[in-house]
Amino acid sequence: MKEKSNNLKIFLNGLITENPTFVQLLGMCPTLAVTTSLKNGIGMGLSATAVLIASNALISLLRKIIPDKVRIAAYIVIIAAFVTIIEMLLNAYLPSLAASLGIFIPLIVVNCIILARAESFASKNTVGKSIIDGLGMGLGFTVALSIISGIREFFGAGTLFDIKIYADIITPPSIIIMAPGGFIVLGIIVAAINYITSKRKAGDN
Amino acid sequence: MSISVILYPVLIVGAIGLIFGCLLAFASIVFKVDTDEREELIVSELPGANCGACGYAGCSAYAAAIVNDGAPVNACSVGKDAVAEKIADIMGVSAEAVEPKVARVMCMGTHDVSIDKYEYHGISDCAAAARLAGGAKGCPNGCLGLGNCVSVCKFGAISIVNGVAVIDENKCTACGMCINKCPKHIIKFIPKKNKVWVPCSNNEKGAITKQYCSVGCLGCKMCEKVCPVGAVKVTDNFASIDFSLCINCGECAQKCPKNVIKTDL
Amino acid sequence: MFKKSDILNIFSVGLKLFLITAIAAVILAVINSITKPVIEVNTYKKQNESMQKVLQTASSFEEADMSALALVDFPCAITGVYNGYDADGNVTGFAVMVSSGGYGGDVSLAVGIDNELKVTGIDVISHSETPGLGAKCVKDEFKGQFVGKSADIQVVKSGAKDNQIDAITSATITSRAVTNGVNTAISAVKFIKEAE
Amino acid sequence: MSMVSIIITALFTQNFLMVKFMGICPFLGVSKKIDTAAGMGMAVTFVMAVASAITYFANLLLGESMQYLQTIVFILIIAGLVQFVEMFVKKMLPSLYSALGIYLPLITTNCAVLGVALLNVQNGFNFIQSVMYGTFAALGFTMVIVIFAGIRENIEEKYVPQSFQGMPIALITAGLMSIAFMGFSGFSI
Repeated sequence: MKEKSNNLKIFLNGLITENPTFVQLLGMCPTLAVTTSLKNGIGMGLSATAVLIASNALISLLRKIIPDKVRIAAYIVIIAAFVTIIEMLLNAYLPSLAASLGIFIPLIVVNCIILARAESFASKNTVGKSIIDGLGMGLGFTVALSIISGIREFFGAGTLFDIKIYADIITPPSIIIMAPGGFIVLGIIVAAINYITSKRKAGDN
Repeated sequence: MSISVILYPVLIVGAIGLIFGCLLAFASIVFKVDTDEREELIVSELPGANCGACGYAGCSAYAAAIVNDGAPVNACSVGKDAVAEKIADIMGVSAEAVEPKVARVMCMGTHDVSIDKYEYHGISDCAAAARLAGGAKGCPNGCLGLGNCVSVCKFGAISIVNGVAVIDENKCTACGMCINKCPKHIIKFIPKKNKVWVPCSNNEKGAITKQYCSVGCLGCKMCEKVCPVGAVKVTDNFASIDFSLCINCGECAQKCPKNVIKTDL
Repeated sequence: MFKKSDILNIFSVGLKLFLITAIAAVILAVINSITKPVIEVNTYKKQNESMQKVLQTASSFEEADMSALALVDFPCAITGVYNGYDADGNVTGFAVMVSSGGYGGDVSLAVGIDNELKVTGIDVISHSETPGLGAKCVKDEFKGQFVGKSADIQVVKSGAKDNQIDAITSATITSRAVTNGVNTAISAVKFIKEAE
Repeated sequence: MSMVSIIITALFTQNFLMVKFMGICPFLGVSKKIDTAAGMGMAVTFVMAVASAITYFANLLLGESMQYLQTIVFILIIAGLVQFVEMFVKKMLPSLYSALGIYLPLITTNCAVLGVALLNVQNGFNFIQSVMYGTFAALGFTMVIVIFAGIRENIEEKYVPQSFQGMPIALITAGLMSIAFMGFSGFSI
């Protein structure tokens, strides 16, 4: 039973307690730029999750073989290989999503989350745990991206999943979709999370 | 799928990998720098996210700061307490038992004992005044008394008495905000156990110091001669005490001709 | 200063990294050679679709000879000109692929032009304009304005008359980019027709 | 693109941080103090200039048929280069290392460095243009991160509501800064 709860803890750790976007504030580049529409946010989140799980698994598999001196270079090669594979498959079989994700597919390689998880978790734990951690962190990232992109798309473009909600009635403030909107919306969400956790902590003791 | 389509990529990417592999291995041998092994231990404990939330530029910088200049062990916001405990065991210091210290202002040149170069009617901000020929005070290292440290102190421990900042020992929590804020850099941390210190940092020759301050240290080295444990040294014309050696005997304070050295015995 | 074990160590590390990179390269090369044709088919199909949309009268397209355009310096880059043939094989117009510099990056367009040098339709193939602003250039009410217009179309803020079009609100750069692209396409076709 | 317009786009209109959103992780992490921010900026400038130069040649090596290997080759070079430079500076120039070197491991995971390498290829720059674009993009990065650190140092002393302290207020400040940078958009020489 202990093994089970431990894995669950790792998974929840990635999803909530150490959510890569809201708590650790990693992977900021794609988080701020791609979350202009819910479709993009989820697309980016899922492709990053796929790469995260695959690279975590392979890196923890090879952790004994990779010499420590070239540790970072080796991890990045593995991550870059997975990203290029996903990029090719996306371009071949899902061209519409590939068009909208633009330059951000190659930038998944330097997405801090993947390298951070590779270095701080996958290189020290077994394959099974690393996969769960990859899944947890990946879903945490996807959930975070969807929340941010949902808010930005709803307030900034008046649509949700490209379905018009109030876009024709009043012209929505498109600043929220643009660059500054990303920073401000994320800042407010993190502040809200701090507020909730501090309220919950005050409630506990 | 002719062979060359596969062979060339393998050769190119493989060759780059090989070159960098050998280069890095070669470099790690030739450029071996003997770092404190505790540093590596700490780096392996830290999450390795290099996010910089601890205020240092990444995990290895934070580890170096812990080992070399005693940075707090619990600054890692990602690892939180779990990481803090592990680092504390490595460093063999308990997470909180950091040596208590207090901030003190190294100047006593109040208006009645010191002369000003000119009358300053600008914005009441030390940094602004310091830009005008080092501030109104005659002494180049004296406290300008315009209260930057007071405004930044969240604990209300500092007050301006007759033109010089004074820090209340009991309220001071050694947070260090005033130290960064003072443009003259004359607020220093002194361990609480030390009751003797030199409240002056004037680095000009005694003859010149006398012209604008009657409680300024003239660098006469009387204290250096009389100190039983050799804790006092006069460096660039003002005395400074090595607080690890000082035994609070107060000899230097009695012998000082201008009784500049302050004691709290 | 080099012990034997050091040299061995260097080569072992180098070899390991070589192995990792080589294997990665092999996998990439294999997958690339599989997906490359599929991607080419995709882009060709996508281009064909948009050409079809802009030149409804034509059913098949063939690369036109662009030699006449080589010596002319056009404001925007022309990536391809195709003759449009209808069912019984006579030329009903041209489809021109042009890319012009927009606000966030290049906007690549397909412009359909009939034999009287009138625009039959335009389609935005790819762009990286700001969503919610420049991105509105893909909408029909903006693209529709170009149909029926002829050479050097002007962009006006509002109240467009004969050879003018209304810019998208607060996205004048994108609107001007699209208009430049269309004007370039028309002048390119004019050159080709003169060369015949 | 003429030299001047490269400089202007790299510094202002397409600023890597404020408009293109690259390199945000170190931007938020290392901008607590002006001197650490400046150190990070200089380290990024050095690495981006050298990386732009080397990746230009790597791209020539790859040629037309192996464009798909761009990402893996570029990132391998950047990672190897950064780690080698870090070891070299740590041993040979300890004083420089204390000011600059500690940021180097951070740069391997910096989206801006790989971003500039890929953009050099997409824009089809020649060698000099690539190096210029890399250097000035990094100077734009440095300019913004130092300004941001200055503002954050000031905020440190002002009253900020409890739940907004730390990262949230930094994010909102960055948002306001990027509104200011939007003033440069569409401006070209």
